[in-house]
Amino acid sequence: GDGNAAGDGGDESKETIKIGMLASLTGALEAYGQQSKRGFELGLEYATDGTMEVAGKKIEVIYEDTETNPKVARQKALSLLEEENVDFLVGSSSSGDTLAVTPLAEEYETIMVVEPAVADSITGSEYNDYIFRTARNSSQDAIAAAASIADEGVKIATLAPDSAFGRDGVAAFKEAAVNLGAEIIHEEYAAATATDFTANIQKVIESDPDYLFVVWAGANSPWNQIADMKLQEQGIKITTGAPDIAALSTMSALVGMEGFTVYYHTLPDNEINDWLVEEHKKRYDGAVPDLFTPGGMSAAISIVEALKKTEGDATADKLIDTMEGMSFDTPKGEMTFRPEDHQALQSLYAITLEEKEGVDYPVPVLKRVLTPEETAPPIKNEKD
Amino acid sequence: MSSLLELKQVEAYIQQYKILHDISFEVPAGEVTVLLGRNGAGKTTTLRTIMGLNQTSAGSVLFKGEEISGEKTHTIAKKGIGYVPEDQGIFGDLTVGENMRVAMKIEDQETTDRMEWILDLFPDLKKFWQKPGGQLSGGQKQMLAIARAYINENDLLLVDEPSKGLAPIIVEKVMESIEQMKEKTTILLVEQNFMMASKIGDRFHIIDDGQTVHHGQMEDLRSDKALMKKYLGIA
Amino acid sequence: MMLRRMETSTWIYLAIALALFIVPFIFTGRSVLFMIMQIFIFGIFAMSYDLLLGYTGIVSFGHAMFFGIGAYSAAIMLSNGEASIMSLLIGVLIALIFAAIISFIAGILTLRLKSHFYAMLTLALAGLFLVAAEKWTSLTGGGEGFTFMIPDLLRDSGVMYVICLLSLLVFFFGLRRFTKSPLGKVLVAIRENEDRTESLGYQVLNYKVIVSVVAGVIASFAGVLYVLTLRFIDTSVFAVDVTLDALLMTIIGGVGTLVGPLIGAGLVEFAHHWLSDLANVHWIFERWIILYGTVYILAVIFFPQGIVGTLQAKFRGRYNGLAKK
Amino acid sequence: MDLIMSLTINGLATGMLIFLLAAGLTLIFGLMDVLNFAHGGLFVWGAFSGVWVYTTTGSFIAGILAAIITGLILGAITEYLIIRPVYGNHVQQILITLGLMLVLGELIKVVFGPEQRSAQPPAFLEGSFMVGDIILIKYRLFIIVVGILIYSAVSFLLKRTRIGLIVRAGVMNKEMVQTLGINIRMVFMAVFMVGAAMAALSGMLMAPYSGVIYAEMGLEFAILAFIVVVIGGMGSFKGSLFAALLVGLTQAFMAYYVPVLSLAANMLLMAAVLVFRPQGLFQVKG
Amino acid sequence: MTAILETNDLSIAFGGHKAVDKVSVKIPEKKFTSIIGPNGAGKTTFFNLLSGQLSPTSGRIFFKGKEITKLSTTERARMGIGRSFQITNIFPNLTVLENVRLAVQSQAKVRYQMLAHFKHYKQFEEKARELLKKVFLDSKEELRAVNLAHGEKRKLEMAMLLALETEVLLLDEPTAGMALEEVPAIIEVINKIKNEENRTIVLIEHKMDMIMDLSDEVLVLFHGELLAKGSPEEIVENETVQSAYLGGMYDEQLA
Ligand SMILES: Nc1ncnc2c1ncn2[C@@H]1O[C@H](COP(=O)(O)OP(=O)(O)OP(=O)(O)O)[C@@H](O)[C@H]1O
Ligand SMILES: Nc1ncnc2c1ncn2[C@@H]1O[C@H](COP(=O)(O)OP(=O)(O)OP(=O)(O)O)[C@@H](O)[C@H]1O
Ligand SMILES: [Mg+2]
Ligand SMILES: [Mg+2]
Repeated sequence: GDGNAAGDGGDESKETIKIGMLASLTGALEAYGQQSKRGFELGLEYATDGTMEVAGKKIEVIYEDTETNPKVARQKALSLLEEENVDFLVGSSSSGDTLAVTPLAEEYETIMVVEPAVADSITGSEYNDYIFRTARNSSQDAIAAAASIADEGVKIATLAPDSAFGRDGVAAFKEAAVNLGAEIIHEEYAAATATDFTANIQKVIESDPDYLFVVWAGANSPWNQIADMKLQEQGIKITTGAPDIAALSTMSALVGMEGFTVYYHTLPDNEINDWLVEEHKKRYDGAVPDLFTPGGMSAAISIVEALKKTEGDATADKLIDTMEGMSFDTPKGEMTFRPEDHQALQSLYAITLEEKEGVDYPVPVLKRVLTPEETAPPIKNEKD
Repeated sequence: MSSLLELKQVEAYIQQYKILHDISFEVPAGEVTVLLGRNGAGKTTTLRTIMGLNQTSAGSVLFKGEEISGEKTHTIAKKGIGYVPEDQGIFGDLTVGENMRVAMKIEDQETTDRMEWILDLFPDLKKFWQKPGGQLSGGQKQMLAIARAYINENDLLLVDEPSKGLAPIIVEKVMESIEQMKEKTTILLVEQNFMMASKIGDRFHIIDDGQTVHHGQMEDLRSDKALMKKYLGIA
Repeated sequence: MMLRRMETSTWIYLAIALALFIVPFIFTGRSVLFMIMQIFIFGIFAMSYDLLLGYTGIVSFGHAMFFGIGAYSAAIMLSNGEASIMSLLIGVLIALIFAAIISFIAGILTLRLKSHFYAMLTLALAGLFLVAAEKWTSLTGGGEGFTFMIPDLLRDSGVMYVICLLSLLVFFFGLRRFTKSPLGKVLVAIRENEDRTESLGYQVLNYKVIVSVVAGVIASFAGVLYVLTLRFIDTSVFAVDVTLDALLMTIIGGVGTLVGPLIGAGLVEFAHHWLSDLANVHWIFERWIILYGTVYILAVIFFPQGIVGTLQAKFRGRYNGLAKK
Repeated sequence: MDLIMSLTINGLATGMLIFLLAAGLTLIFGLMDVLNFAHGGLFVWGAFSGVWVYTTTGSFIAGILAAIITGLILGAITEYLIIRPVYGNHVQQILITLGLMLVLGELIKVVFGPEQRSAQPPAFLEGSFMVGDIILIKYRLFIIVVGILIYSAVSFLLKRTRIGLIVRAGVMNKEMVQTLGINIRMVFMAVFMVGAAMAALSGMLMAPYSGVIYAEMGLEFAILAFIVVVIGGMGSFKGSLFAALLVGLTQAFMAYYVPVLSLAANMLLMAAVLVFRPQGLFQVKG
Repeated sequence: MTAILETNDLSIAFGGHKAVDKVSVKIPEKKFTSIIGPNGAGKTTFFNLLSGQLSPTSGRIFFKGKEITKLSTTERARMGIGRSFQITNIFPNLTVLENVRLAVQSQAKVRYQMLAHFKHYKQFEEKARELLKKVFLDSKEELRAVNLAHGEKRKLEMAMLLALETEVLLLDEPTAGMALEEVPAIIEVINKIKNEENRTIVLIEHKMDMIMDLSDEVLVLFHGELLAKGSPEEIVENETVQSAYLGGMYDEQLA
């Protein structure tokens, strides 16, 4: 590799631990970026009991905006690694930005905690030893989705954007659902920027499934039209992953829907989450933590926990040894970095969307916690 | 006789160049006043300045005794001044009819009568009523430009080289029309065709290098060969 | 003999070029070099755009298409074959030929029409490429993109820097010659008065197509360099933003000059970096695009010649800008 | 048959929405010869301001009015500051309005925050009814009606009044129109304001249709609007209507019958038009 | 006398209106031919047909015996037909010298030369200067063309036209809107071309004195048709021409 790439970060005498966080603080994914950032700040505070120190070393965090642009992400990562000599990278909000950075983690022998990017390839085909992911990946989502509805003999149709994200999501879901005995009778893909879904929904109706599983991420969404075309009245139940609060408010037509979610602030029942919700409200004007806030927090906790175990030693090799298989408590319960691919196994939540007094969007109500074991994704990296 | 329009020591710039240095003349009501002068003397600029298309930097322009320099072009036009520009100003994508309609301020009996008179004068316009102005021949465009200025009731008409590019026989017609217009409207004319100018003009002003240098009655000019040679290059 | 015939400006440029070769010995950090390389790469890209906009008066909205073609050709060759110089060269070759073909076709189809048609067709084509890159997952990795290895030699950022700089110099001096050639003069004539150029007996379409191909090929090469520095590719190389960047760089730096786009590239990259860093100082800098857009608008209104053009006009006392259409 | 009916109606609704979006653009280009790439910015501003008023007051009508007013105000400011210096120069228009587009899009985030916002149809337009087996979505029928109304109103204005002529004449020769006693600046500003208001209105109407609005949708929809305008023939109002409906229907039917190509449908349609009939389907002038 | 340009029943109609109607003429080589006719008679349109700006609805055009009816503007320009326009048409933002140099360059074989510096083509510049001298514009070569006075722009056009080294020059009202004072200068230029250059010139004009002075032969178009042709003297005497075109004023004008 590069001549000056050696791990300066491991300098024993250094008194501070530097963490560089990459997130989309502006641009299309800026809401996600802000959630991660807040979560990360709170997470450090929680894990260090407010001292911002671990094993006698001060922790310093530098936040950089990737602007959801891989070039900028790489540029910022380079300056974090070289000029700031960070000991850890954290991020980022988009899978593209993340993939542009992960090879650098390897080159500079610096641990990168991936959060909240979901692409399977990050811990799959593009895996390297320095990457750990606290975020759930697409496969975990898909398995959770399947687990919340699939059963022997259930007929399911799918609707997804016609993109790698959509197709991979459906493929993973299909595998999981079929394992559970369900049958996928129709797959429908719509343009990611579509505003009219008539044709797709029409085909779904024609295939007459029990459930329609929807994977959707863009800002435009099919929910209203699904309601308008009276799928539920025709006996087709809708299921999908519940998004962040801003997007939930577009789903009021789907009250009663069964699905799953990564996080909603009332779902996990543990002290860390209670603390998170309370502190978040205190600090941010009564606002509750959103979809990716706990992820940011989990990433922070994982770093602090690892450093506690190495007694402040930030050498990558040592950290990798420590972190592989490490379990740590997060607002979403216990997470474990799977040694094989460094993917954190974690709980997801089967939910129903319900109307609630005083809340102007449909609220995810817990049906069942999907355990880390249940949602463990297949191992897809070629690590030997 | 009172003058309808009066320019007093008008100066004007185009960008950073001073084009008009000292223009002063009067246009008496009911007459045809002709501006003469060699190419680039500033005749067109004078007309544009009256119209408010160029700003004066000094001096004053009085129309019916009222100061109009500094006013917006459309306000000046509304006071009763019509203009036939040197480049004809035809709206190329509009049909001949539409060109006329844009110009029409009101549609009453009076305008309808004028329209008939104009179309008799220039039958080509009637023939090509539906044709886009841009497709007319050079001379036809000139006819349209003149016709457009005639359609409204104006107190003063500024006409810049109406005979340009017209066949002799049409020039004759334009002259006739000006003679007829004269009954109702005062005319300030810029004309290179000396034969025409001298025939229909009542009085003249010569502009040279942005200054009014000479004026007088048309009859006098025709006999003053020396003057013609000096300012107009006519032997 | 040859040397004495060179213009003074050439000497100045050569001196600057020489100074730039020393940079890697001063700044050894990759992140600084990375930024300078991006300036070089986007400088090349913006110059190719200026050839269209500034010299010939053609507006393209799909210039990113060529950038992306270059980027994907190199990336795919390197990730599918082994990461050797050979595969890279093949990738470059494919990139250039492909870009030439596409720009030729786009040019033949729409350059005979009014300016905005070429703009729209290139926009459409770039859109199609974006869609194709997203859908042809097996080849392109789809929207998520993929990382790949580059030949060992190029992994040293010093080497990469020199390659970028050399490319920049070759294209800069090449294009300078190109624009000062008899053909270059005809391009300016086309910009100023297309009909008249035609009636002088020049076949305007041929010239426009030539420019479109040259610009496309150079843009595609810039795309190759870009992925080599990034070692990662996703569909964002086809995005409208890439074209917009070239546009901003060209306008701010100065249309119709070659140094203009280079300065524009430097300024835009640098301002971007610096302004977004200021976000910690005040939140308004997070919205640096507002500032950026405002400066750009003011530039179009008050300095339509851009920085370089305005300076040139000051010195020569002569106004030599975009023709009024 | 039901299927075809259903696809047709939905395609028409989408088409009408696109038409509303493109109408302002084509009006401004057709009458004033200005290529306004900031159209998308006006569109988003209409959407956000309209939805904000709609959700705070609960009145859909108030939201629509707010959008229109926003459009008028922004239109006036834009015309005065941005467009006036570049009349008659296409290249500069393209460049400057593109800059404005960036600024407007980003300003949205400053004023309304970066998050996407949701919008639902008002109660009286919510839901759908079934005629036989055909599902008719009320809001879509509403959009079709609004589209027809706007089309008729503007056509009337253009054909039956002198305003249309004056504006077109003003584009060709501003000075000449002024010498005819017309204050062309005011007329231009008014036309631009109307165009901007139409963009803003379409933004507001789009909101409940797709359910969400977000700052980036400006550029996306502006491109769509341009595609439609090119297909219809730059500056032809009738052409835009026709092209918008064509695009809407093509999308609907392609999505059902050849889903593979549906992503590329618009671009292919435009490319085909540019190649075979570059002046657009309904060109008014050479 | 050989005809360099020949038309055969040449016609064009614009939506039913026959702008040029079955015109058959022979333009003699190295002679000065003038075309007159009332406004809208089809003179400019006839030029447009000759130079290829328009293509005829019927009829044929021959240049030196070869049919050129289907050739494009550029092809005809390269064969040797050059024209000036009724409206001034130059490169406004380039200098006077650059304007002419572009015209000179279009004649050279280096049209697509993109690698050599234009400075290596000194001959273009020399030729351009020479032409500017011919039209008395040599003192203005560094001015931007837009800043020229109207008459000077027309002279510039002449220089550009001469640069094209075409055998036939089609001149459309080169003195329109020009002061009487300037007209002689243009006539001088035209005369110089006629005498020194040995080219065929076709002129459209409304100024009868000019026609009388310069022409060897005059063609009269009327409503798109060829009404008469002959020597200037014959034409002036022709009664039909007098009533259709000259009107009563002609005598006065000459006086
Ligand atoms: N846009 C311009 N920029 C610079 N100079 C100009 C401009 N327009 C006109 N001029 C100059 O102003 C002077 C007066 O021009 P003007 O058109 O008024 O003359 P004129 O008497 O009407 O001449 P002509 O008989 O040729 O029409 C000329 O010297 C001309 O070169
Ligand atoms: N492109 C066109 N489309 C339609 N009609 C046209 C077109 N060009 C010319 N015409 C018509 O053809 C006729 C002849 O026009 P042309 O320009 O040849 O006349 P001209 O003899 O040159 O007249 P002038 O002396 O006024 O310049 C006119 O009636 C004109 O309106
Ligand atoms: Mg004049
Ligand atoms: Mg003519």
